[in-house]
Amino acid sequence: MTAPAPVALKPKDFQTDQDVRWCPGCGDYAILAAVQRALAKQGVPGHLIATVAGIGCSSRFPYYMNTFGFHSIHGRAPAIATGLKIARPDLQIWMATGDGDSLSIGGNHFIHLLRRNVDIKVLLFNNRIYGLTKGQYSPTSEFGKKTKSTPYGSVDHPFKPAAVAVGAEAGFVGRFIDVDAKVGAEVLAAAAAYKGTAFIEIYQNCNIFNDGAWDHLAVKEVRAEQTILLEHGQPMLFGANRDKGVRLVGTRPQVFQLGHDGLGIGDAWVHDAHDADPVRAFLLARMEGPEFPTPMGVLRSVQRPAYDELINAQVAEVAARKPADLQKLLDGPHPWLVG
Amino acid sequence: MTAPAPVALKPKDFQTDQDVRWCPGCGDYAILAAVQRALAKQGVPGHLIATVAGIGCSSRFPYYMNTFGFHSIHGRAPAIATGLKIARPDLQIWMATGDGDSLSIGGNHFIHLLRRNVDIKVLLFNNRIYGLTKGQYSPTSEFGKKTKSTPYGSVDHPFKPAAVAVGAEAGFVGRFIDVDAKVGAEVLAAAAAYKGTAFIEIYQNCNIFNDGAWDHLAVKEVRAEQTILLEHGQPMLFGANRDKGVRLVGTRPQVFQLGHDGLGIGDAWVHDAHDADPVRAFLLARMEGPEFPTPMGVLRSVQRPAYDELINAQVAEVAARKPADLQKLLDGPHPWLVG
Amino acid sequence: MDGQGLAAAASHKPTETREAVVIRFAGDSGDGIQLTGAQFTAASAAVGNDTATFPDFPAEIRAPAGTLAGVSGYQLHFSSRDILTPGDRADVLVVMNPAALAAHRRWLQRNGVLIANRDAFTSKNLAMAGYAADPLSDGTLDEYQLFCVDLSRLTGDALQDLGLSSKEVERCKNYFALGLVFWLFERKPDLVLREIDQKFASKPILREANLRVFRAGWDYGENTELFRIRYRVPAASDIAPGRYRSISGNEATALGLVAASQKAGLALFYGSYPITPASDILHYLAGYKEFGVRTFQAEDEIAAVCAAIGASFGNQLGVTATSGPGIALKSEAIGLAVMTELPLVIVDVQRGGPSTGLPTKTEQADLLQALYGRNGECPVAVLAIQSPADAFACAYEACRIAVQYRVPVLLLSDGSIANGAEPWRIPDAAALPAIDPALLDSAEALNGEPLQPYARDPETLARPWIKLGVAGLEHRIGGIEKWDKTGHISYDAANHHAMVKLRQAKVDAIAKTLPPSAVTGPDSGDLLVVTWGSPWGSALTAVLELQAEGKSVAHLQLRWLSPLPADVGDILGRYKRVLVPEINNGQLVKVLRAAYAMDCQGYQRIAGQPLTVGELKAAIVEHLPA
Amino acid sequence: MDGQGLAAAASHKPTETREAVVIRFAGDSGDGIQLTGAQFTAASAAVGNDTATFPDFPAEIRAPAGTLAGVSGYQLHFSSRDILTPGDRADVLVVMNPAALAAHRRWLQRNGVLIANRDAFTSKNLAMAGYAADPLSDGTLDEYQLFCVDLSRLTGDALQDLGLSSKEVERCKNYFALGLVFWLFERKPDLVLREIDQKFASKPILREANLRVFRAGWDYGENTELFRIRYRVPAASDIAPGRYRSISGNEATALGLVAASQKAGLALFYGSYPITPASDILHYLAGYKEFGVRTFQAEDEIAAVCAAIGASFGNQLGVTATSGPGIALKSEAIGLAVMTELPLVIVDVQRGGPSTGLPTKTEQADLLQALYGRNGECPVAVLAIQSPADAFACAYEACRIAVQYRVPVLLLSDGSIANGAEPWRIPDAAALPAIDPALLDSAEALNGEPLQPYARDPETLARPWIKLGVAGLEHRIGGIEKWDKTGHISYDAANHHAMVKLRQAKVDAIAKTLPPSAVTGPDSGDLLVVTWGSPWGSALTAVLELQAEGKSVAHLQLRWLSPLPADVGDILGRYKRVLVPEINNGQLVKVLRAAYAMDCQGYQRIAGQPLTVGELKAAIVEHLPA
Ligand SMILES: Cc1ncc(C[n+]2csc(CCOP(=O)(O)OP(=O)(O)O)c2C)c(N)n1
Ligand SMILES: Cc1ncc(C[n+]2csc(CCOP(=O)(O)OP(=O)(O)O)c2C)c(N)n1
Ligand code: SF4
Ligand code: SF4
Ligand SMILES: [Mg+2]
Ligand SMILES: [Mg+2]
Repeated sequence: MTAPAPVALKPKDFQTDQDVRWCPGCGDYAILAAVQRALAKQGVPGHLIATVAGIGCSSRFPYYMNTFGFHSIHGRAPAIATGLKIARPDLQIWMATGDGDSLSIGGNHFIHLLRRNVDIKVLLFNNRIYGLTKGQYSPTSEFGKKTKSTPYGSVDHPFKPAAVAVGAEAGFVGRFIDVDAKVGAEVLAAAAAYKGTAFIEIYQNCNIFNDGAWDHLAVKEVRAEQTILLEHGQPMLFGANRDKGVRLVGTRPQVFQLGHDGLGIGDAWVHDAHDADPVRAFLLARMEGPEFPTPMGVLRSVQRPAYDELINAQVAEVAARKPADLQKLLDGPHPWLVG
Repeated sequence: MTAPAPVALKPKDFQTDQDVRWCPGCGDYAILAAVQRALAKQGVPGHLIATVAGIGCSSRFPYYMNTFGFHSIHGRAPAIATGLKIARPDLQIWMATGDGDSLSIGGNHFIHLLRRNVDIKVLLFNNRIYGLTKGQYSPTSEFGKKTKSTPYGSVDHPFKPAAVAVGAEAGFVGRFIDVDAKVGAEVLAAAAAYKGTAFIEIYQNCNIFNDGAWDHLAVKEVRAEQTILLEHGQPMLFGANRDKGVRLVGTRPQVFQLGHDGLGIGDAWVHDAHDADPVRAFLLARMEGPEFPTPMGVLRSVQRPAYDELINAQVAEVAARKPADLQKLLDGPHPWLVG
Repeated sequence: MDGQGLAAAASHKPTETREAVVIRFAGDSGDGIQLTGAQFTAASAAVGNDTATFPDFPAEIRAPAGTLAGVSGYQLHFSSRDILTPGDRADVLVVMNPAALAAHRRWLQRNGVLIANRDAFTSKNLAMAGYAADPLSDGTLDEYQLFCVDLSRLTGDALQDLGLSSKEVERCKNYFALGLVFWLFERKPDLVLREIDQKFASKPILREANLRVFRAGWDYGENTELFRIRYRVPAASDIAPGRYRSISGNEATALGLVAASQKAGLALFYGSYPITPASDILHYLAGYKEFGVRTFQAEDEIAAVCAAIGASFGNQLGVTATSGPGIALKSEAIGLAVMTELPLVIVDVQRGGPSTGLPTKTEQADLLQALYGRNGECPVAVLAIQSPADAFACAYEACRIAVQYRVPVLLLSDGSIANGAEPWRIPDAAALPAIDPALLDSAEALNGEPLQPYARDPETLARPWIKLGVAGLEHRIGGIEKWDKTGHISYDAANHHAMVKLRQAKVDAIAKTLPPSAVTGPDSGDLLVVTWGSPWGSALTAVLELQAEGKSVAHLQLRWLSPLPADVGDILGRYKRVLVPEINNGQLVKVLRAAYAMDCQGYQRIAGQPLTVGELKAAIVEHLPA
Repeated sequence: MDGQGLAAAASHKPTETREAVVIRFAGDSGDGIQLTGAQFTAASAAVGNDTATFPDFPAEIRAPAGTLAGVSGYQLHFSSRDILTPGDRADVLVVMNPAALAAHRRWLQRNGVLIANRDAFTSKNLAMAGYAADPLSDGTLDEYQLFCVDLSRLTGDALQDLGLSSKEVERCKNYFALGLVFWLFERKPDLVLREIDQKFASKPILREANLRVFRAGWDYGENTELFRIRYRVPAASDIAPGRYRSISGNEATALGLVAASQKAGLALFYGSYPITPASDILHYLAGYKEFGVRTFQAEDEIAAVCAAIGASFGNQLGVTATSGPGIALKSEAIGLAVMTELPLVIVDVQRGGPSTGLPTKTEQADLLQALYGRNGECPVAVLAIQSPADAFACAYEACRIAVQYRVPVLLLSDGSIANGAEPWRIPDAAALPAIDPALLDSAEALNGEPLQPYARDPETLARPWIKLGVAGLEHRIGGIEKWDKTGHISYDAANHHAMVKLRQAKVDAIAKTLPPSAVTGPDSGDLLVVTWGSPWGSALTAVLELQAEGKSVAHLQLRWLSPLPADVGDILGRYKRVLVPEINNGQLVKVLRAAYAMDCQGYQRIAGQPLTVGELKAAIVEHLPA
């Protein structure tokens, strides 16, 4: 498939006539707007895009996108999207899912999607809670969390979604926070351009059942100190005054103050999103506060052939050299005549 | 649960009267024998052990173990074992599974088992094929592999099981080859002693549908060159003459010749199985030939509380401070009297 | 503020006595409608009314305020007589905004009392509800007794000096409505006052605010000219004496499971994955750890049931609950429990289908799935709950049968039962029937013979439930066909035939223990109405009313669907017609026709709502022989 | 070696003509039994016999040699007349070892020919098969014509100078047996010789070895005194003229799917997860890439069906296949296809259940699961294959209906159909009925009206299948209840009721297109035998034989189970008794009783084996009115 030339589009072109039915104040609104802006910027019209989702608040996404849309069943969006993408490599496919949808019931399809590298952009709305079913803990909820289903605190150790993804052979891993439109735009643009499974973890606030889950990273006052925006080829610096860096000592990251202990920009870890070896991406996927700033942006972007391309190329290759003679197929090798 | 004192047992004590129904020459026989030896050595009698399996050739395992046994349905052994372990923390639980059983249909239960860290020892028989269904490729089969279901070669990129496990928060990762009884014994003993999910990948030969899948590591002539036995606290040396080492340069492993380029034992990476940071375990989980020797032994062994302990402790804690008055529970806060 | 003061303060307004009243509250999801309804219910029950409720949830968590999608409803039927349903239509409808009016108006009786929060009838809200003109003033509501109350403003007035934000003020207004209807129906405020006390113990300002607003609502009724009379629904006199409480179906289910586990001396293992409308069972059980309950929130429904099977193998009482889509997912594993003949209870809180369907609406379309939705010949026991309070006994019974027959039992509930509430006569815990798990727990019992994991109890056909961890009892089970007795793998042709028949016979054997089926009405006659599950109340009410009108009709409720009680065929044969009303496209009617080769007829309305007494009376009359 | 030479070589032994012969081969899984059987079948078909086969696999891959668990069987019925079944019992049984004798002896007729490989009757093998003494010499086989052949030794003798290992020699011995039975039944060796040529093209020594051994077997028959006569089964004369081939059910299913996709102009998307006995469909389809077939081996059955649904949304022909446990897993997703009204074909190759059950044995116990095994009211179309060759037409038909009605179609096959083979009259590819997917593929067709994804075709009630990627056709679908026409989410009560009815009506509408049901036998009479699926052949044969004996019996085969053809009720009503034989515990009989409130009776043997003509004749006679 050669990509069609981009056309001029507005975010509004991606809006539908459906009432948006998220709770007022939900982080999902900002994400929807970010995606609509990113698609407009990309310039691929809605009829060449399909949006697929499972079940959950986040999975309502397709109804609000003026593309082809499939709001399916809980956890199964990766499988449906895989079939769709194989059938229609001409469509760009975005998948919307929640931490429950993709990491609880849909965990298996999720890791197989990444392994196969089907060309699908995955938006995982991680609010660390089950929103739609009204507030049970999810596989990303903190240990000890009190929820409707864990009145005495959860005893489940959580997944780190990006680490699960890298363990499952992810080629592209991105991350942003719902309230951070700027980073969101960058990550979404990178994912749109990536050919293969582009996994994007979005820290999303569920203001009804898990309000403030990401405040320690999201609120303006701390964001610069508690997160680090990764940029390919750039040294890892952060802080409101960009006066802190992350360096690698062997396999361990270390935070340092620029200009202290004789350390400067030159000592900072230079982010290589295209590093074929996933070890550093794995490290970044797990890096988090309070010791470390949590990485945002594109953690990894390494190309390998997309599954849908491979499967269709194989069909094309065989078809090119073998005639498709239906009668011959029906006849088989040893037909005989009666009468 | 305090572990009961070990008793004197023989491997034969773990054999049953059932005919073993694997193909003659199958690698499963050696694994069965290794496990029976390891259990005898451990000294926990069969009635304090349960063996749980899914479906596949490997999953026939429970029938041949003189313990309590459950041969369940395809992919679901982790979930069944989890329920069993919560109910019966007094039993030691071994799970037998195949690359299809645990990484294809059972992938989700597998990663959640690891995340929760239920105290279960997982024996994954990786023969890179579906044995029981007669020879389709599996999620660990090589790219391009020709099988019954891929006459033109598979276009699926495989999982590395140990990397999936580390991505899913595995605390214990071990590995051995069916024909290597010595390493098998070591790894099994370490797993038996570990409290939590002990994941063991076993390279197993299916001589009927994927004969020789591990020959490049397994046959005597190459084993010492192509694999490396990890030992906690020891430098990583390998080769028939133990004249080669693996060192870490930043996050990248390198093979070197002892005594060449000024490198000696002191330069070798010293294996720390108990490293709390899983980055190096992830690296080891993915390290493989032809560039690198494939690691065998215990890749990682880091303790964290086991799920079954936590859940039962929480129940015990609440029970200790709240009386269990059934009548009061039935009454609820506002009963009233009629008549 | 002194609640007693309120209650004691004799009203100067006249009181009219009613036998029963149906009241419906409707408003935005954020308006606290469910809470308001529940508190009014508790107060009605406390004065001795019989009650029955029907919460009508929106599917959205909290759709934008003012939209039709966000309307939440709660209907309560309270009565001085024993009642069986939440009522067909409301005598009183309280609406908090135009969307609530638009969505729920059709439930209000002609000439019913309509109380509207006038402040919410802004042009923006009217537009969102699809009103071109204000219905409060354009005469379209003339068929009702309309009371317009400036609820928001009056709430604000009452709180003026407390320094609350306008959002906080808005959140109090449901207590104004509550105060008003408490006054209107002479409810004692003490329960509400106590709850406010507790709920806001740590927030004295909010405590004060809600108390004030509640009083303001009460006083408004008493002091303004708007309401001229109050209504009194006396305590019910035909209710069996005993200790009562109000209980929802989900809570009663949870209690039944805990009680059974206690009586059986088995820890309850509850594996579940959240799903509407079953999640609350998990929420309740997670709070009962002092009873040894282990709740396991699994990664999906398959893991939930599998973990319960594993726990059951480990001699705990394995239970799982879900709704229809979850049952579909569990079906393969239920087959494993059938093959391994382990005790297992599976609760299906049915909702509108197919697929995701109508998650917050009720339906009973999973019966055939419960009976047949598995590969191979895979019989399980199936029973159905008829009302919220009945859930306790059914859950208890399900556990008892599962444990004693070593068989999976599928317990059918539904959305209206799960969330509906009614008074429940609290059983005496000590007097609950015993459940003996009769574990095979020592090798001595084998008398030197080899262990036979598939030996049979001659009465129940149950195999032994073998205690794990006991020397000499090591054995192996699994999903491949078994030799009877030895439990070894068997591909033998004759054995398979025998085992298929045996697994069915085991379920059928349960019928021997069932009491004779009790028909309400004449022993024979023109028409028998047969129901299962939640239509019980409406159907029985309809039949009783028609009997009073002299019709030859009777009613039979089937608690057990698999096995069917032995006498059902005979009973059906004694009536000229058999009518089977269901909230599905005709499922029990198929089962009965197949079982008895009789031309039973069905009545169906599959609308996500309980069947009403009115429609059932009409249907019955239509089916009566000429 | 010259095959023609063999065939031409006139035998000096006399020949007896038989109308039909049933031969069964049995041996170790490693003995090449299935290959031997298939080659004999091909040779029989090639000389114009009608044939029908029944492979009887062990569940183990390759249980230890010599054990009962490892015995593999293959039965062939070849005839000079049109035959419908692989035969009840064998006229000839070839056993390669004692275990094969022990496991398959019961299939041999009294006085049947028993050919045994004497070399394998060692004391070790006898013990493994459970024989205390050697049955070849202790007289226990006196009721048969016993021929003991030193098969292993003779094979070794023939290969003496080739330098093969003893393992390689052992592997050739099936060709000795094949040569012998080819001689015995005057089969032409050319097909076998050609196959040996091809198979061992690159291994000339093995090619030579197998050719030699085959000839040795042939010569052994001709030259030793052991066999005194040969048998001749002439070409069948009552077979419709045409081009034929031998085909298994799984291969015919695969071909039907490919043919339908070609005729519909849609790429075939096949999502599947391996499972016995359905896997071969995947294996066949994976080889047909030149027809644009995409095979997707999914991570599990749920992903397989979901991917097919996704592909179907993307306008390919989405198909998935599995066996019973896989259907259980797919059931939630099938509901999604019902709700989204997308074309989808689901093949269920049934096997023994419940749970893992008897994976390699046949059964038809998934009918009720197919009809009802989903949450909510979730109707799909269901049809069943009656024999291996019939699979082509059924698969084709399933695709046609799925595409034209935008409905999931569940196609029931079973283990005996899947692995059984019979001659198939090859259709003319060009003359296959057209399938018009009638995609809505341009916004112009809307004439400026808004797109209505749930608009209805008045005839089929189908909604448009909308082409993705076309500007102006953007739309969204999903599993929540839909407003009719607009396809938007709807929680409306009346709409839900209407949609439940509509989804059923859509399936029911298929009945309008079905041809009148054809009864074999009298139009009315004493007894009608109704079957579905694979018992077709045995039931029809039994009925024909009883008709010949003057009984008033007829037979009706139901291809469509949902919807039932419109005339079935009438037809059933014209007979005094209706008997429904099934390899399950009575499923179609339940469906018919429910549908027609008629007292139909069932006959069941659930033994993992096809029903036999003999047992069905007995059952029919027993049910005949006195
Ligand atoms: C088979 C099935 N099981 C359970 C559910 C109930 N369910 C709907 S959404 C959901 C989880 C939602 O959590 P998440 O995926 O994190 O999405 P969020 O609502 O938080 O955006 C659950 C358990 C369902 N719809 N289907
Ligand atoms: C639900 C279900 N789907 C499919 C199957 C068929 N099946 C049985 S084992 C198996 C895979 C076996 O592969 P693996 O787990 O690698 O075990 P191995 O036989 O190689 O030891 C499959 C697909 C099944 N039994 N159940
Ligand atoms: S419940 Fe939470 S995640 Fe769902 S819409 Fe509301 S705020 Fe958003
Ligand atoms: S098929 Fe392969 S894995 Fe299975 S028993 Fe045989 S050799 Fe072992
Ligand atoms: Mg969430
Ligand atoms: Mg395998």
